Amino acid sequence: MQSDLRALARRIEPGMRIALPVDYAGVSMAMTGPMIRHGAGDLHLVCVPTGGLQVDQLVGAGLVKRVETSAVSLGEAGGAPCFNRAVGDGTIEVVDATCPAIHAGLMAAQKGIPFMPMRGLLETDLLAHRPDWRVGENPFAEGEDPIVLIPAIRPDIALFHAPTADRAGNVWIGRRRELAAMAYASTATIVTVERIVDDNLLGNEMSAAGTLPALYVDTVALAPRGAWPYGLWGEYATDIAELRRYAAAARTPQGFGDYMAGLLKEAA
Amino acid sequence: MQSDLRALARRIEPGMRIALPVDYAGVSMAMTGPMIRHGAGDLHLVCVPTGGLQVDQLVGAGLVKRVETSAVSLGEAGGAPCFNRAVGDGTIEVVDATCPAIHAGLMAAQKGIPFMPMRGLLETDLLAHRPDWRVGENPFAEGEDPIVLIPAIRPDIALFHAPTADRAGNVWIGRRRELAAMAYASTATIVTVERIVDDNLLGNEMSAAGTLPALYVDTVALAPRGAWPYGLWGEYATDIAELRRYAAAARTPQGFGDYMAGLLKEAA
Amino acid sequence: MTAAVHPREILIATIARLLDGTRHVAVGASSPIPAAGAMLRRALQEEAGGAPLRLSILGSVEHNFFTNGSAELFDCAGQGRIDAFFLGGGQIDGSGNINLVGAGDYPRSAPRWPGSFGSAYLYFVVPRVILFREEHTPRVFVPKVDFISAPGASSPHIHRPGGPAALLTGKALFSFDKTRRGFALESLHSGEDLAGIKAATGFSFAHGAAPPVTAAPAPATLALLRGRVLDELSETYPDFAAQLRRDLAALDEAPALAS
Amino acid sequence: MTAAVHPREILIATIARLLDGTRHVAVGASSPIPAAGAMLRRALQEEAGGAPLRLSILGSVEHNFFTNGSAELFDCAGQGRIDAFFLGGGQIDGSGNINLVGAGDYPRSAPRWPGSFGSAYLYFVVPRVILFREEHTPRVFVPKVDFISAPGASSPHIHRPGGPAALLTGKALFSFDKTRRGFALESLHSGEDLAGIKAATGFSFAHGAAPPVTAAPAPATLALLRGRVLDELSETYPDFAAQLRRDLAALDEAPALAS
Repeated sequence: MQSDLRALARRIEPGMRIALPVDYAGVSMAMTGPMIRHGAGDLHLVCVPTGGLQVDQLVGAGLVKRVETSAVSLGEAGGAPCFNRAVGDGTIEVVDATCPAIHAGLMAAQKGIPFMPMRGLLETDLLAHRPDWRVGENPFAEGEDPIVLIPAIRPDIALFHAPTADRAGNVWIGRRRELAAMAYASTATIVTVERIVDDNLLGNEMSAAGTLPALYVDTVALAPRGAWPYGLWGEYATDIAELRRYAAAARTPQGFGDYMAGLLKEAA
Repeated sequence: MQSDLRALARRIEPGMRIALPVDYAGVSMAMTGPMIRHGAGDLHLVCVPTGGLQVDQLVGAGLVKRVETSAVSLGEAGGAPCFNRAVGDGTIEVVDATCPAIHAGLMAAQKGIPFMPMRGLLETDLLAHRPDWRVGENPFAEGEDPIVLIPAIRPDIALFHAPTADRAGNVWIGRRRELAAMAYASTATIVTVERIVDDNLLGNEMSAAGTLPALYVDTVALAPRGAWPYGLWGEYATDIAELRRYAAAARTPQGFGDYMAGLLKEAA
Repeated sequence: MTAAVHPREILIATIARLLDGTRHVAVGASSPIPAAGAMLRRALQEEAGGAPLRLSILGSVEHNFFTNGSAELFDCAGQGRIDAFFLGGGQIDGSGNINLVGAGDYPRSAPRWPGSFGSAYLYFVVPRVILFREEHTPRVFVPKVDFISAPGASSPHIHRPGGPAALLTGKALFSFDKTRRGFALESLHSGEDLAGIKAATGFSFAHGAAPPVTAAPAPATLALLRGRVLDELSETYPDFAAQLRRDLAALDEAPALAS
Repeated sequence: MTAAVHPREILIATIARLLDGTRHVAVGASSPIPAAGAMLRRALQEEAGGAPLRLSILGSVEHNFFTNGSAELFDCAGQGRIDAFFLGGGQIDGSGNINLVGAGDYPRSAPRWPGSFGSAYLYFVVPRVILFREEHTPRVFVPKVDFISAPGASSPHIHRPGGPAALLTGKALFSFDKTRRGFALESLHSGEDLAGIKAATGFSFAHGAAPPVTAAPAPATLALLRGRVLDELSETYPDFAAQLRRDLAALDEAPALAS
C-alpha cells in the first residue's frame, strides 16, 4: 500500500499547482508523508476553498512556494502554526482569496472559459492585492455596474481522499461535489480511497449519482483511514486530540520536525 | 391525485417563464393536461436545453408565446408538428439558442451573477438573432479575444418529473443534475414524482448525493408514470409507439385536437 | 424578580430577536451561540404557528441541507435564498469593515488570522448580516481595520443587496446605519455602563444619553431555550451545550443577575 | 477477390479510420453509424494493445460516463477532454458551415428543423469534428446555408481550437482545408464517379483528376465489425443492428460489390 502511495507521489513535479479540499470534504492525509519523502517542492497549493493540517505540514516541510486560499487553520485546534510562521517570515507567498472566488476560478476552468464574473469583493483589500483579478462592467446593466472577473484556476493536479472507488477508477464522492469541481478543473486527479469495490459505481443510478467518472481520474490508491486525523463523512470522525497534539508540537520548528519524523517513520 | 395536479397547475400564471427539461431527463407529462385545462397562456418556455412532446402540446393548445430552445423535436418520432406549424405561421416566437448557452444562462442565475461568458457562437446566425446576448472582450488575453456573454436566465417556475420525493419535499434526481440547475435558477419549482417515501432522502449520504433539497422545491405531487409517453431513467422506457401515434395525429390541427381531447378526457 | 439569566442566554435571545422574520439562516462552523439563537428563533416561530425557519450549519451533517458541495452556500446566497448570516472578525471598525486576515502590514501580518473565508462575498449579498464577537476590547474594535476582508458599506454604484444589520458583543448591541456608515448603540448588557463601553471600543458610535439594558428573554422564551433548544444544541455542539448546562446549574445556586 | 462489403460497412470503417489516435469520442443520440465507427476504432485499438478509447453516447444509459447532467458533455469538451464528435446538418455548404435550424427566411423557416443543439459550441471546441450525412444531394450540400448554426471556420482573432476534420457522405469522403475554408475530395465510394459527385454537390470542392476509391476494410477489420462491434451495437441500437445483419445476410447471396 505504501508503495502505491509513493508511486502516486511521484506524479507530483516541482512547481506544480495542486488543488486540495477543505478539511471536512476528504483530505488525502495519507499522501502527505509520501509527498514529503518524494520532495517535489516550490508547490503552488490551491485550497478548495480553505486549508488545514495538510497545507500546514507541506509548508512546514518546506515544499510550498505559494498558497492560494480563503483561510488556513486547524479549526477547533487553533491557528496553523507552520503556515502562520511562514507568513510572518515571508518564506511563502499567500494569495488571499474568498471561498466563492476559488469556486468561481475552478468553475471557469470546468466550463473552458477564461473567467467568471463574481459579485462582492469590490473595495476590499483582497481585491487590492490581487492584480490577477480584474474589474469589468456588466454590459446588461442600465447604468454603471462594476463586477469582479475571476480568471480560471487550472491546477496541474487535484488530490483528495474518498470512501470508495471501483476497478474502473470511478470514485464515489457523494454530495461533496467540490471534489468533482476540482477534478474537472485539473489536468490530472489523484485519489486515495478507503476501499476499492468490484461493482461498477456507474452501474446503478443510486451510486452513479454520487460518482466522479473515471474519465477525470488518473490514479487511485487504497489508503484505509487515509483522511486521519481528519474525519471522512459517513465513515469516521475527526481525531481532535491528534490535531491538538500536532498544534502543540508544531508551535516550534523543532517540535514540528519531531512530530513529522514520528509520522514518516510510521509510514515507512 | 388529479386534484393535486390541478392545484399545481394553478401556480402557473399567464406570461410566466417556465423551464422544462430535455425528454430523457424527466418531463412532467402528467402536468400537460392540467396546464391546458388551467389555461394560463402567453407562456415563455425555456427548454433545458431542448424540447419535445410537452412543448409541442402546449404550443398546439395555444398557451405559448415564446420558446427559448436549442431544438424541438419528437426524436425518433420525427419533427414536432405543432411547433413547426406555429413557426411557419409566425404564431410563436422562437428564440434559438445552443445547448451550452441555455446551461450558461441558468448557471448565471444559480451563481447570482448577471451573465456568463461562453466560447463558440461568434459569427453564427444564432448570435446575429440574439440581441439579448452581447460580445465582450476577454480582459485576460494578450491580444483581441472576443467572447460571448450570456445573460442570466431566471425562470418563474421549473417543472419536472422525478422518481422519488420524501415527506419533507426533498426530491431524488440522481445524476440528472440539470434538474437541480433548473431549480436553483428558478423562483419556484414544481415537481411530480413516481412515489413519495417516508424516509428522509437527506438522511444517508448515498441517497443525499442525488437529492435536490426541499429548500428549492415549492410543491410536489404524486403522478405515477408521470413522464409517459416519455420514459424515466431507471424506471420505465419511452413509449415510442405512442409518440409515433401522436406525431401522426398532430400532423393536422384537427388531428391534434382529437388526440388531446382523448387525453384530457382520460385525465378528467 | 426575574429568574437568574446567564449572559450567554442574553446573547442567544438577542440573536433570536434579530432573526425575527427570517426564513433561512446560515451559520458558520464552530458558532454555537449564533446556532443557538437561530434554533431559538425556529422554536419561537414554530410555537407561534409562523413560517418554518430553515437553519443551515456549515460543516454539520445534521443541519446540512446542501447536496452540491461547498459552493452551494454561496450560490444559495447569491440566489437570495439566505436571509441572515453571521460574521466575526479579528478586527472590526466603526465603518463596519471587518478584518479576518491579520494585524499589521499585509502580507506579513502578525498575528496572521486564518483568512477571509466567504466574508468578501456573503457580506455583500446576505440581507441581514449579524456581526458577532463576544470579546469586546479595543484590540478587536479598532478605529480602522488593518485589512478590509469585507467593507461595512459600499459606494452607491456597487451592487450590494446585503450588509450588516447589527453588531452584538459580550457587552452591548449596536445597530448599523448604512447611510452614515457607522454603528449606533442600541442597548447595554446587564452590568455594563456607557463609559465602560466607550473605553472598550476603539471607534466612536452614536448613542443616546441613557442607553437601555439589553432585554432579558421572557420566561416562556427562556424555558424554550433551556429545554428544546439546549437539547437540539447538544446534538451539534455537545461540549458547548454541556458547559452551558453546568453554568446554568451554578447560576441557580448564585443570586439572580437580572433585576 | 475481396468478400462483399455493405456500403454502410465502408462508412463505419472510414469513420473508424478517421478516429485513429483519439482517446474520447462523443456521439449524439440516434447516430448508429458514427457509434459503430467509434466502437470499431475502440476494438481495433484494443486488439493492437493501444490506449483505450472511451465512447460517450448521448442519451444512452449503457454508454453514459457522465454524472453531472446534460451540461457535462459541453464542460468536458470545453476542458479539452473530447477528441472527436459528429455533426450533421439539414444544409452543409462549401465553407463547412452547417444549418440545423431550417431552410428559407429565418425565423419563419420552411421546413423548420429541430434546431442547433450544441453545434454552435462543439464545432468550435472539439478538435476533430466529423461531418456525417448519408444523403448526398444538392438539397443538403448547398452553395451557402440559409442559416449558420455553426461556421466551418472562424476569423483569425477568434478562439477556436476545434473544427471540421472531414465530411463523410453516402457517396464520398472529403477533407476540410481550414486556410482555404473549403473541402477537398479524398475518395469516392465504390460505384461512384467524379461527375456524379459534382452533380450531387451544390458547392465546388478541390479534387484530383482521378480520385481514389474509398478503401474497403481489411478482412480482419471486417471480421471485428461483423462480430464484436455488431454485438455491441445491438445493445444500444437494436433496430439498426438487426437491419444491418439482414442486409449482410442478403449480401452473401448476391455477387461481391468490391473488386
